[in-house]
Amino acid sequence: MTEHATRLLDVAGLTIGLRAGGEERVLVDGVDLHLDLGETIGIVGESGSGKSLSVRSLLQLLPAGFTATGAAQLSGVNVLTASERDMRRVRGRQASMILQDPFTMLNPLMRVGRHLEEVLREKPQYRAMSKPERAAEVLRRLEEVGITDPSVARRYPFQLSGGMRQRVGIAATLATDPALIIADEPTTALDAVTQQEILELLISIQRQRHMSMIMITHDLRVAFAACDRVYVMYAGAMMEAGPSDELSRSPRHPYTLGLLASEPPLDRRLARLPVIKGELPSVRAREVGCRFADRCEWAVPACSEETVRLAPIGDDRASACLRVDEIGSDLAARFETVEHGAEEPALQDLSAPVIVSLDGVSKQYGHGSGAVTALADVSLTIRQGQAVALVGESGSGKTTLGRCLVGLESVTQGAAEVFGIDITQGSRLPRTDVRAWRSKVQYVFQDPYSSLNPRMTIGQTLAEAGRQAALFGDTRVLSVEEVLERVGLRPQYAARRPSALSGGERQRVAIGRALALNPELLICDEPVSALDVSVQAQVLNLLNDIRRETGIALLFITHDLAVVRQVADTVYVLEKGRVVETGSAEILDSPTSGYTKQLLEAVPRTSSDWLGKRSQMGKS
Amino acid sequence: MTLRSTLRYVLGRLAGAAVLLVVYSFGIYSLLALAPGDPVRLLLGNLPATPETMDAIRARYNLDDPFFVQYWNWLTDALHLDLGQSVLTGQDVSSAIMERAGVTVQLGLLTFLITMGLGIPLGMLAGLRRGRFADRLVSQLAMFSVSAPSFAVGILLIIVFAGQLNWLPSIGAGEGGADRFRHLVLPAVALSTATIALVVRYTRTAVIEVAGQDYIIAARARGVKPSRLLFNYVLRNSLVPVITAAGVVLSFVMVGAVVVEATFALPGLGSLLVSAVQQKDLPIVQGVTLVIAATVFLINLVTDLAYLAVDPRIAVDGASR
Amino acid sequence: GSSSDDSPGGDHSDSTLTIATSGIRSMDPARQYDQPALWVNGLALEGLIKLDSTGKVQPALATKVDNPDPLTYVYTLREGVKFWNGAEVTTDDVVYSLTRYQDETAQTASKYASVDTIKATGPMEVTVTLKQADSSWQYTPAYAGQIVEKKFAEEHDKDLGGPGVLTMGTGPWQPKDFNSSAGMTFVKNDAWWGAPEAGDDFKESWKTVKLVFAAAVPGAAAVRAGDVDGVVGGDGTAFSSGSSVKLTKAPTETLGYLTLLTDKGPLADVHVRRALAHLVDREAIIKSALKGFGDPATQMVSERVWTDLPEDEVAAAYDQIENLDYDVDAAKAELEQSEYNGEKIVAEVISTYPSFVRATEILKEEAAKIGLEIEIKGLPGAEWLTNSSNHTTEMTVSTYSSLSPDPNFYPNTLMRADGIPVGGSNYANLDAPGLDGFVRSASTAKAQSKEQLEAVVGALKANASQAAYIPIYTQQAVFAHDPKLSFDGFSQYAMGSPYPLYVK
Amino acid sequence: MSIETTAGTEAPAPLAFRAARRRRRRLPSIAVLLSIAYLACIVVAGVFGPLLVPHANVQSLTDGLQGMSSQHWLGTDDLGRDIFERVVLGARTALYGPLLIALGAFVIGCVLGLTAGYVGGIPGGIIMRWVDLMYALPGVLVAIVAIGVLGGGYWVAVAVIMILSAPYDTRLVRAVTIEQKGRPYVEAARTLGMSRSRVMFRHLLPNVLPLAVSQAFLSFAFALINLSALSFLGLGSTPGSADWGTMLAESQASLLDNPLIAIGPALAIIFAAVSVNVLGDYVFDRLSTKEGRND
Ligand SMILES: Nc1ncnc2c1ncn2[C@@H]1O[C@H](COP(=O)(O)OP(=O)(O)OP(=O)(O)O)[C@@H](O)[C@H]1O
Ligand SMILES: Nc1ncnc2c1ncn2[C@@H]1O[C@H](COP(=O)(O)OP(=O)(O)OP(=O)(O)O)[C@@H](O)[C@H]1O
Ligand SMILES: [Mg+2]
Ligand SMILES: [Mg+2]
Repeated sequence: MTEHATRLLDVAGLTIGLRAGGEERVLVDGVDLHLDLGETIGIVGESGSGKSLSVRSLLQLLPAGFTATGAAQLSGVNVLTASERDMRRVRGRQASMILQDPFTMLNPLMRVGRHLEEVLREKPQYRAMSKPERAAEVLRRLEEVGITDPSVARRYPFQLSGGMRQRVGIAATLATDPALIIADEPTTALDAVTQQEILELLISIQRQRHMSMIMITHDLRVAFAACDRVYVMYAGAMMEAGPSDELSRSPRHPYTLGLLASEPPLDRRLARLPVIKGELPSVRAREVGCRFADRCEWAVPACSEETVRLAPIGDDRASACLRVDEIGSDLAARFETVEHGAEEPALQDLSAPVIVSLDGVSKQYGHGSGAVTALADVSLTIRQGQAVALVGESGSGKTTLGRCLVGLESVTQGAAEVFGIDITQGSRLPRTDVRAWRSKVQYVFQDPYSSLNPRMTIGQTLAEAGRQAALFGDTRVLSVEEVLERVGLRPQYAARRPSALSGGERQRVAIGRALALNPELLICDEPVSALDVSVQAQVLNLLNDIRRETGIALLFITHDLAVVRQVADTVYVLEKGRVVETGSAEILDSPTSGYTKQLLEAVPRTSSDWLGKRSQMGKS
Repeated sequence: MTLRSTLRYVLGRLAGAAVLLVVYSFGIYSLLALAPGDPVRLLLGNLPATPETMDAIRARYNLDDPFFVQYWNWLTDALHLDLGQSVLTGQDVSSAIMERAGVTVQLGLLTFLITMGLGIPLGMLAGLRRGRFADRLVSQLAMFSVSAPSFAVGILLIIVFAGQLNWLPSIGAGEGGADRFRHLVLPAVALSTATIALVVRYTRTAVIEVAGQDYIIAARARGVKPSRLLFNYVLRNSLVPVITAAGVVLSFVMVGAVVVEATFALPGLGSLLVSAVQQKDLPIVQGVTLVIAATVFLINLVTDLAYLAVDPRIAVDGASR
Repeated sequence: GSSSDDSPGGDHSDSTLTIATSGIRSMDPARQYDQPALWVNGLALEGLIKLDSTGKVQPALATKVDNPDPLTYVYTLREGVKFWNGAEVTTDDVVYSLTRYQDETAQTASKYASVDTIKATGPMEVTVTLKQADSSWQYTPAYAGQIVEKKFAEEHDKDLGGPGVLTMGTGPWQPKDFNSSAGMTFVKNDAWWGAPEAGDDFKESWKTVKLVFAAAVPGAAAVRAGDVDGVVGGDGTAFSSGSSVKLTKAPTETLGYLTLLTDKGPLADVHVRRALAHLVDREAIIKSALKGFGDPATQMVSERVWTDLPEDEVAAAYDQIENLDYDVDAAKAELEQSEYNGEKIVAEVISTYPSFVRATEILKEEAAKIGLEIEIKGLPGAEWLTNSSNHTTEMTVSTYSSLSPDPNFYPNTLMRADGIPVGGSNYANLDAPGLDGFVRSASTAKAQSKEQLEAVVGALKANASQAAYIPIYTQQAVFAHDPKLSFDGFSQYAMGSPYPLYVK
Repeated sequence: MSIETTAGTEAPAPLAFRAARRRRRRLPSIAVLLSIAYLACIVVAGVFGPLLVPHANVQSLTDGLQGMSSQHWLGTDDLGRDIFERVVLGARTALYGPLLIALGAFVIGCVLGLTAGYVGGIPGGIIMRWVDLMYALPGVLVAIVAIGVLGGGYWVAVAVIMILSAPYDTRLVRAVTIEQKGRPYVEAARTLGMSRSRVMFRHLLPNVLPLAVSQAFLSFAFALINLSALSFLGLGSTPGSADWGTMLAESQASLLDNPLIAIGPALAIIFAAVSVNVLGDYVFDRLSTKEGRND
């Protein structure tokens, strides 16, 4: 695969800067990468690492103000410096791109068919066609991406589901038959089952047409399953590159190792998830040294002083670690312990008193014909100190259930008791009961970016929670410092405002605010789904620590089964507002409901059989 | 949105507007009844206003009924499209309005054309060249003119173009097509300073917003032609907010005309209203305000219908609204 | 102006005269009776008699007026006069028209207050009998007695004279088109009865006369720009020197005066009123508020109106009247005699009349000099009028137009005792010993006679001592026009006649 | 349909695009500095005007309609009064009325808007029907009719315009409140068991303020323009008073002969309105970025 005749893309020293307010920020720094005809490469990295910018620069699609330097030869054209005229011949014909969000990728005012037709018309062989012929071609191409209903061509994008839209997007992207498809997180916004379908579709088309593909994702498992080779990016710089299976088996860069390690395993529960310390750095001016040095266990002073670039380390692999030779064995050993990390059984005490009991609970939004049933006949129990996970795909009613338990929504039917308080009474509850309820049940929201009042400092937010606790008659009110300490933040954070905090830190504060009331039940609604893997692991560990220390009960809402495995004693699986399966966390090993099986099936796995067609690929 | 639901929607809106107009007319009627000053006194001219004469006049012009009866009579007549007669001239209010509407409508249309014709292209230019010189220039100008009151601008225009340069007539409406046009240029320019700025800002924002959307990037990546991108993607998608601007502009022009007509001594609806207000010619005041209010309602309705035509998404939401 | 190629005095018979003038609402004098309307109606509508440019009574639709006794006026109609539609003018039309103006709801009603009956007393004879002698009646048919066709008027009882309906008269120009916001068009009536008498004046006169309704300022702009041939009306303030427009001016009996309420508020003290009267700086007001288009008025009735008496006789009589001249020291002296306690005097003024506002401002400043405090309150027209006729206005500057040279016009309107109750036109509530008697004898005396002069002077003396109505200026009529045009005999009265005849 | 159309108002610069235009700026631009300087002058002139130009209203009938000179910077009007001094004096009505209107509408808007947005229910319904009614009316028109027939001068005009402006504030505050109330930080406050008024005034209000304050600047400009438009039409301010709108209206007769009479007040109004808007934009930028907003 090293013959130059088959080389499609060769990027060397790609650097992307943004001039803003008089200072130049380097967002992508000296990226090297190459791609052969018919090959699929993956670029992985946490959010903000510069993946999207890098590939957009290849089509000169950077937003205004960005400049890209370096060299990028695509079929013999330097696409970084080519004129707009030349680029018009590159875009669509040489390379085309699929974007992350299917909901914004299509022109909302244009019918689906038109999206394809307008690109088809650009190509000589289609321009000659008559109208009906072209319409037939549009339908044929929609069929290719699995849309067999011809009426779809006449619909508007907003009338389609996310998966359908992404299929249309793919069809439109492929309509010009480009040699290279760039897929920028094509499945991140989709649920697991649809993600699997779309990835399978992309891979199969790519193989059939012998196209090349760059797949961007932040999910290592997806990259390993779908790509021949994988590049790992961190904070604007390339850290490591290599063939999928090798990289997944033997990372040669501390960051790759950390990333692999923080991925919670689906098949066993770890006592503690391995974490990368610290948080993603914010992008600043160009700096020398390894960008990962701050967070690296193996860093030595030289790491911060010498310029590092991706360097080959033998057959088709490359690493940007200065000490790659010295620490190689260390990394291998560490990886071994991660792979076979200590397993911890789920603990549960089925004799503990019941604190939440729902019996035949239903919840409807709205009235009459527009009513939506979010929960139907749900029964659920939570015992003191128990960790209960609520799983299900998007729209299955998980959030609704959680909100009912804290009184943000009211139950429409059924019996619901929380700490012996009948919460179906809603606003008719006596004041004392409301206070008891509030002080015992607290909630952590999914989006850490808007769950803190932006106008209040962290200290004010936490102090206010303490004030509430005192109001409710709590005698052991925690001070702001104590709360910060409990969630692993330094006391100095009290003076900051939310905007000066990273997502992970905000989520810690939100958890702290809830804990300030010394609740007995904490409801966490997807508390980690907006966070990067390295931070996700930290927050999950924090929650487990708190549980161990305080014996608090947890209702953990998530759609990620691997996370369920890490936190839950008992699992409830929701489908369209109904509980379809319930039991201890072991049901993940032997699900009985078809729905649960389907959910498990769709969880990305590095192993080769996850994306069905992959097994047939021949490796030379 | 089906034709039927569109129709139902339009009828619903019209019914709502009708209720509002009734409430509105009642408000103005009461205001006029409560206000000091009496139109009868004007009807008398130089006659001594003895109680007998006043009564005789009131009887002659049906001004002697109790307030609610008067209002009720007015309302029932208005429902038959009879807005009554001017107290002072006996002229049908509707014909007085028709007489004056011409100038106002022409002024409005000219202003609208200038506004849209300049505002949209300038807004697009600024939006597409965001942050560059053209953008900064246009945005600064817009910032300046959006807040300039039309009558003050009008006075300055008169001084410069009619007084100093003597290019255009300063006042009056002129007669015939070309002459009328010459007379309406300055008023229309005065009226459109603020509205152009409004349209520029709306358009610029819309274009910037749309140009940053994923579907534009995706389309460029697919190699969609630049001309198609500009018209089918950027322009069409920017149109929705621009329609809002168009609606705002039209209603603004209807109302702003009142002041501009005073500035340029144009015999339009606005000056009719102002003089009627001063003379307490109640039927005229009622008639003109209602016509203007109804026009504003209609403009809003048409704007909303234009959204339906432009944006299929709203069509569906609108139906279930 | 399509006239620009015509040399003065040339043949205009195919051309158009375009005049800007104040807009009117109606051509029906019963509905609109004021100077602007008269100046429009004069083109088209005629009365039994008319006033010549000096204000003297001349025959019109009546060839002869007999006045056998002070209470009886017998009018002999002219033979063969036709309305524009060809119908002959009959006694029926005359009686109908005059009776219409007599109706109590007509704006002209006060002019007919002394009329008892209006009857046809012969095939071509109409007799008006009065309840009591009334010296003004001799002028009334000229400006408040335009004859319209009975049939036409009855068909349009509610909106006669209005836009769309127009009217049916006998004059030299017939209105064809009336848009109350834009203007009117008049077309020459070649069958006019007066054509032979007017001769070439009429034959060569304008085929079409276009009136453009415009306020003073736009009108001035239009004539400057050459959009119209001339402007009439307005108070001339819109013109200033140095423009290429020619101004023809004449005095009028439109009087600008100050009304001071005599029985309420701080002005109830006669010394305060007299102090104010001494503060009226007529020269300054005419210069600054009227831009010079006015003549100072020292008396409420100008000496000019005495058309039939020798000037020196009139002057001698006027000398007996006290002149409250501009004299700040005199004002101070008056104020010292008063019990003025510093209370504010509220001056109400129609906010849309700049000259009134300016005059009041000037007065305010003068008053401040001697410690009189005036507060100016701007009001919309209707409210101002209501307050005035309720006699609650403490002080105001306004104008009143006498449309004829009737010497008793102002005394009879403003100073009668029966005008004092609310609604009456004695806005100052002026009452003085003997005053009412003077006013009444000025009415019953023969018009323009010595007796009338004595009576009027008596009334003016009473007013002057009470300082209730303070004359300030008489307005000038201004005809601003293309320098190529001329207007011989331009006067206030000429403007109420078919004046395009004289515009050449 | 979610897009709102506003019935005619004198330049209702929509906040939507203002929000989109916001940029982080370190230093105020020259335009902002000039605006601040100009408004400062207006404030000084408005407060101390009679002291600064004690002779502004003194007539000098022999010196009418003079041109520019070192003695009379902008010449004199027909009564011989110094136009520049009168423009300075006119700052008074250009300042107090609009200020009162902006503050009044701001307070009414915040209280009613927060109530309608957060409490909702019957009080919210009543408030919004009222707002809808006022919104459907062409405000300037109502002001002209109301002030024209009611008379009563400047302060009545101020009251009428305040009532006409308040719905804009109310609607805006309500919209922002509804948008914010669904945010987790508000829900978190509720799950912490805070009282309704505490949530409204401690949590929602500070987040509503940037837009409301920015709207207050708009109201100020709106009020300034409309008050002077009314004076211009002969409604509102006392005739002959040193009010910019009145001065403009009364300049009309001499406009072509003596443009100076009009230029002073016309530019004074235009610059004032522009400055208020420029400053409003700037304050909005600062308020919404300084204290940090959730991205
Ligand atoms: N339009 C922009 N203006 C300013 N900064 C930007 C812009 N777009 C991206 N950035 C910055 O550039 C950096 C890289 O962004 P990029 O979108 O390439 O990241 P990514 O790896 O694709 O992340 P994600 O997984 O979140 O999509 C980030 O720090 C981001 O904040
Ligand atoms: N306020 C609301 N009004 C109307 N319908 C709602 C509302 N909130 C949620 N729903 C509907 O109720 C159903 C359940 O929603 P819910 O948010 O509980 O799902 P979820 O399992 O949390 O989904 P996700 O994983 O996307 O967060 C969905 O169909 C949703 O559209
Ligand atoms: Mg990205
Ligand atoms: Mg959810």
